[in-house]
Amino acid sequence: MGIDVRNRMAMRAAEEITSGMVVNLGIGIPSLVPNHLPRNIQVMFHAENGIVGMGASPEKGWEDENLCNAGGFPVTTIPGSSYCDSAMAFGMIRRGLVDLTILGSLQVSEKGDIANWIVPGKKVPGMGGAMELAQKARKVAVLMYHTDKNGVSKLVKSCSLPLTASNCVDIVITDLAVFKIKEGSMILSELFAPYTIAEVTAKTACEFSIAENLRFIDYERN
Amino acid sequence: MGIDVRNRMAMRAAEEITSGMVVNLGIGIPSLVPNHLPRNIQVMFHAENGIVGMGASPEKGWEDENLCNAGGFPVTTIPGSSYCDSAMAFGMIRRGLVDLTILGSLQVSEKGDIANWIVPGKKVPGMGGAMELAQKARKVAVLMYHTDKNGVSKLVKSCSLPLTASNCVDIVITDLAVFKIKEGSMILSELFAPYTIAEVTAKTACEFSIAENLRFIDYERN
Amino acid sequence: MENPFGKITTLEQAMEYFYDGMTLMFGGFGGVGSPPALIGGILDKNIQNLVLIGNDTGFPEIGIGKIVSRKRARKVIASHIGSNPVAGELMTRGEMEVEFSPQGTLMERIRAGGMGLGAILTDVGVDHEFVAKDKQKLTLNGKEYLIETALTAEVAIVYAKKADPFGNLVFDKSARNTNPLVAMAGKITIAEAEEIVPLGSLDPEEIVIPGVFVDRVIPSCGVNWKWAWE
Amino acid sequence: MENPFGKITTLEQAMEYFYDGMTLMFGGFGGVGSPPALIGGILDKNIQNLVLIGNDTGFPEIGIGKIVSRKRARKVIASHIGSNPVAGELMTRGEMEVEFSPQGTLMERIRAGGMGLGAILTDVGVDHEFVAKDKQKLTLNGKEYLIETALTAEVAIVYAKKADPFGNLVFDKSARNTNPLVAMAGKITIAEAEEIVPLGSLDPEEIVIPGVFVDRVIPSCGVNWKWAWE
Repeated sequence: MGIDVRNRMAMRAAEEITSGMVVNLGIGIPSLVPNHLPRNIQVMFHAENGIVGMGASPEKGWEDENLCNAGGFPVTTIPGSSYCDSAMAFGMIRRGLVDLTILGSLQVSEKGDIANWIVPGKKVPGMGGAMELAQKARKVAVLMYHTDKNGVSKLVKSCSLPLTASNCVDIVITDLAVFKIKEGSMILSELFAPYTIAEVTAKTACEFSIAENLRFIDYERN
Repeated sequence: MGIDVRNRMAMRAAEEITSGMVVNLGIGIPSLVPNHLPRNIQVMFHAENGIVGMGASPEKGWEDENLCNAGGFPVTTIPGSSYCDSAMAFGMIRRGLVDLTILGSLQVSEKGDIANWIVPGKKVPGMGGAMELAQKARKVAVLMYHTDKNGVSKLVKSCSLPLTASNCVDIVITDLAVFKIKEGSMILSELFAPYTIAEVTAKTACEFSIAENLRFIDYERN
Repeated sequence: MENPFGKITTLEQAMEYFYDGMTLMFGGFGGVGSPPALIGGILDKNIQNLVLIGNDTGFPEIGIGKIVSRKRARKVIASHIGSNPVAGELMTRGEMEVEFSPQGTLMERIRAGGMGLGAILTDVGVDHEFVAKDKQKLTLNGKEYLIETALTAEVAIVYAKKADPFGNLVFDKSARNTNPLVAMAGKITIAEAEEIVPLGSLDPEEIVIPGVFVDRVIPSCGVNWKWAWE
Repeated sequence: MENPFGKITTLEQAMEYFYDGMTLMFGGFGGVGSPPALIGGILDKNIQNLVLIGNDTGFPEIGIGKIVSRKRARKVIASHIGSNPVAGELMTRGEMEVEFSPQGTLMERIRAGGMGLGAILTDVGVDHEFVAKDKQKLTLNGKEYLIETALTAEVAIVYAKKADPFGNLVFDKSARNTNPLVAMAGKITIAEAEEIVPLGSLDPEEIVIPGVFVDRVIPSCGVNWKWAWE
């Protein structure tokens, strides 16, 4: 029984989470991350609309429209959770008290710039809370497909789309590989089975070095 | 049975309060004001430490150190009361949502300047919340003795003590008389029995006009 | 219900505060916690040319989105309009002006308005080409900040779980979101409550917004839209 | 009590965060709501040269006043020191520096520190000879404001009615006062709680300060001073 690509990415992102962390998840693939955490881990999931301590999705029929995540989807809460207004939720972010944010993105540059708030002339969503999260979370992880629908690399030398924030991404997890960004340089640190360095290099439109202890991830074998 | 001077001043101040008002009381004589309100009046007393809806003082032995007014003295609460932090309590003041503040003062000038936060070289209390209250409450009433211990008028042409705020006092109630301040000029509007215009004029170190319909207040007769 | 402060009123009477061209701030986040009866009232009264201030433009038929989709707003100040494609179309066609503010900055701007402050200083977006555009900057201790100005509105509308006759408000779970901030920032604040309870029946500790900030309270008819996830 | 976040600790262990010359922010208003065990611990450890930030200096033997009266502070940032004559004497003799901030401005400066903002703009005291002295001014829409800078501290100490193992805090009546603001503004925040309760036993709606802001929780020994009115 295979693990689909999205869940493989989410599984890898889940490894970034350690007990005691306050974690903010973006919409899309990041919302799958909680499904891949060890049972006994004590994490507080934070939402910009004013929740600390979100739990799993409710069973169908048990949704409460007044208990939703920042994306508007029903959630539950865990023991120790609390509600606050959105100003306080962002105070936590601005103060650097969110240990980790896991975001989707349209592009990430080799220096760690992130562009995920606007596509000129097309979909124009606005930045929402992405700017604060990218600029202020202690650690910024991006979960995104390596290339767009046309096969164009979303890892770039310099973002062509308007930036959300610059020099802030710490780790990028794609469907092919994992990159860490340290002091403005990108390092290929992990490869998802069955991809090779050559394949990843071919699909990546920016410079990167290769970690000495490159890891090969095969969740279906472990 | 006579009414003492302090309570006479407080009684007059109580007349400024109408139903539905949010009122902040300073320490000292202003704290006597609630004793002189009609029973059926619906007033919300506000305290800077974060109470809306203070009631009377508790019976002796029923004090709660965690339920005190801004002066640190035990109070009670009435139905509809709430607690908040001091930032929100001052937000109400700054927004002009406190309808009336009744403050003590060291000096008031004929233009409505108030000086009640510092006596140079002597007692140096700091402004506390007096600056916000004087500058921002919709109506500012000062309750103070007409003269100091040495018989020197506390109503002055221009304050010699450092100002708390300028052009903000609407009404001054002393042990002798009541003055209204309108457009930078002081008007004697009421006299407490048995004082005369001549006596008040002699004890007042600033200009004032006399209201056409000057009122004589004799609470002991009414 | 006793009404000693005269704040409890009907939707019909509350509608007298609304007029064409006004600035209207609304509580809610993705439609959750937006007041359905008041939004319906604004649509029914056919109010036009609104300047809307709030977190987002909801979904096309959810929350404030119902007003936006029907072209009743000439301008929106929000952190995103992504969940309402109609808003994006109106903006692209030049039929609705949109001012974007980073979400946390927007919340602080609304709170600053409610607290009687002039502005707040933040470094969020200080180097950002769009966010920093046309904004004053200030350096404190060698660090650069944006001056982000306070926001208020002629009327603020919020959704509460419970209200009492003084206008004290309690919210429900994450439907609290922007509502406490918006409740403080209106020159007139109108709260739509699921339940109106007698004075004294709310615990003074549980009250999130003291009635000092609230001018009118109306009973809610309940949400009259279908949620995006339904 | 389970302690999955490692935040619950003893007074002795919490005292490791305190050192000579540090900046210390404290909750409380006229002594009400100041943490007695932590204040006692600071005295016992003989911490010197503190820079204190809080609403006031309590009474000589109440609240933070116990620290001030024993000359442990080289500087105080407060809105008044009127209830503690010893503080006034120390200031007059030049033994303790005092920076006065209008009370509401001080609260916003502390909150701004807690919320990661750089400053707030207010017109309170904008024309005032002392308050406006040496402060930057800024004009917005023709109105002049003071730039009032954010305050944070190396350690913030607060007094809560209840805390849970995540550090979620609930306060008691008017002992809430400045505590929620101070709790957010510490680089390290230590809460002294009358009662420490298991995770999940606080209603998520009643929590005033989410544990995100709180680093350590210690049990209180109760107030060990006599109140001014007693």
